[in-house]
Amino acid sequence: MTPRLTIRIQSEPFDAAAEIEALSRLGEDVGAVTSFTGFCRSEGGRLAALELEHYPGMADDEIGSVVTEASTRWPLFGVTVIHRHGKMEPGDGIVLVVTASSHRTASFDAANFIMDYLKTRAPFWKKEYRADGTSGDWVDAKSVDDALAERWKV
Amino acid sequence: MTPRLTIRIQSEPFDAAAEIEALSRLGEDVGAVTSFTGFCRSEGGRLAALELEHYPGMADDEIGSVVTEASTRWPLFGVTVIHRHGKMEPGDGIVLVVTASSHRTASFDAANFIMDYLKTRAPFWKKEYRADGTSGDWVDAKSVDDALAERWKV
Amino acid sequence: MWSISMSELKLVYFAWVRERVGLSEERVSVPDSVLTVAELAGWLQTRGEEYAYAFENPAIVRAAINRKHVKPDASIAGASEIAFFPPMTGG
Amino acid sequence: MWSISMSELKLVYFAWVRERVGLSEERVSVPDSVLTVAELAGWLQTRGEEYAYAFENPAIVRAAINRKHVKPDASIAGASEIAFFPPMTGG
Repeated sequence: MTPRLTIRIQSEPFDAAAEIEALSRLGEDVGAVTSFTGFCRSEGGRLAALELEHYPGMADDEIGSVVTEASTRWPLFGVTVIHRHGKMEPGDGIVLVVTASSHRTASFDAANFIMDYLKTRAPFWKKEYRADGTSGDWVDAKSVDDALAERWKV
Repeated sequence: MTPRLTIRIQSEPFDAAAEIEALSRLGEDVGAVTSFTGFCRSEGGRLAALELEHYPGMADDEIGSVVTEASTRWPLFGVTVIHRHGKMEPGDGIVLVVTASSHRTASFDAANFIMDYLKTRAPFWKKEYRADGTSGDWVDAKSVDDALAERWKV
Repeated sequence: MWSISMSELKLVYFAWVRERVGLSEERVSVPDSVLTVAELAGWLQTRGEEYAYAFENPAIVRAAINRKHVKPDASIAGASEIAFFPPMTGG
Repeated sequence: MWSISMSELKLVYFAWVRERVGLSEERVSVPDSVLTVAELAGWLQTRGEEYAYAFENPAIVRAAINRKHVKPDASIAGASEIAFFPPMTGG
């Protein structure tokens, strides 16, 4: 099968429900749809906002590669990845990954794999804006994210 | 934190979008929401419907145990599990699992764990109704499901 | 005076175990010599063709006592409801 | 006649590398003796305080050539756009 692959890099909010619904309707043999939504957090009230900077062009290419790789590794009917850039407040969705397959493990593993690789390969950077009004720091990359991405190596 | 745990065993369809939205709004530190929806499949046109039989009371207890266990293992703001019984046609949702956490891996792993345990412990059985009108067989349990549940043992 | 002591139990059946037995539930008086779930399945097999068919491969029939999963060697002492069913296929 | 041959490159910077350099992009003429990404970062460090600050810990600055991730020992031959940025924190 040729999976339906949708990748969008945008500043606008996304409609997770509509994206999940669209992949759920890719035919009568879709048996499993997994979705992951990542949100901007306040970190216990410490943060007022996050600003996401990205590398246009390269962001699309990198997400495109990881989605293509996922559709090679697992039998998928469709994958949707939306990653936002710009300023976001706590509760705003930052990233959405949706995968549809006949089988549970394929849809789960593909979504998990895509998120692990996005974290370490997609050129996005988060800057913090503190609730006290001061300008914040750039969020540090976590070494645990590299470890999570490593687990998919064959 | 005391997580919001919601378990429903019902014959009515569920609204995955509304359930995901509800868990996404459990506060400004929800950073990750994972959802899994399992659907009735036609298996390439072979099946007209599935009928899900369940053991009332025990189904609630078993799903309750696995959800409680998940909320002990991972820091979660909320978990919603809905499992339907009765007759379903291809495209109809059978099961929904939604988990909300501050962190991606907690929400992913908890949802995956819950599905693995549901498959092997929740007292539900699927009967097939074939597209040719004949009455079908009971779906066989897969040994792979036992193996998937085993991987969470400590 | 009865020479064999009996205890009454509620049995419930699901999926193809239910279809083969032909009942979804029943109350039975079980001889006190039947101590475990496996022995109960063996005793049920002697009750007729439909039971013999339902329990023909006892290794694949699962059981629950008072709505909790149990192994074949579990004691049935104190049980009020015992369920027999095939491996589960929900989710 | 020039004694040092130069090639022109577009450099782009992101996140705190961009803030420290004070530019989001620039065109630079790089001496032909600069062969790898690591050598390019080293050469940039000599161009002023802001560059020295941006590349003070070259081990944590990542690079891409023509929008593909590369290691520090990657050759810059044929590159038209080279990006420098911190480890990514998207998703």
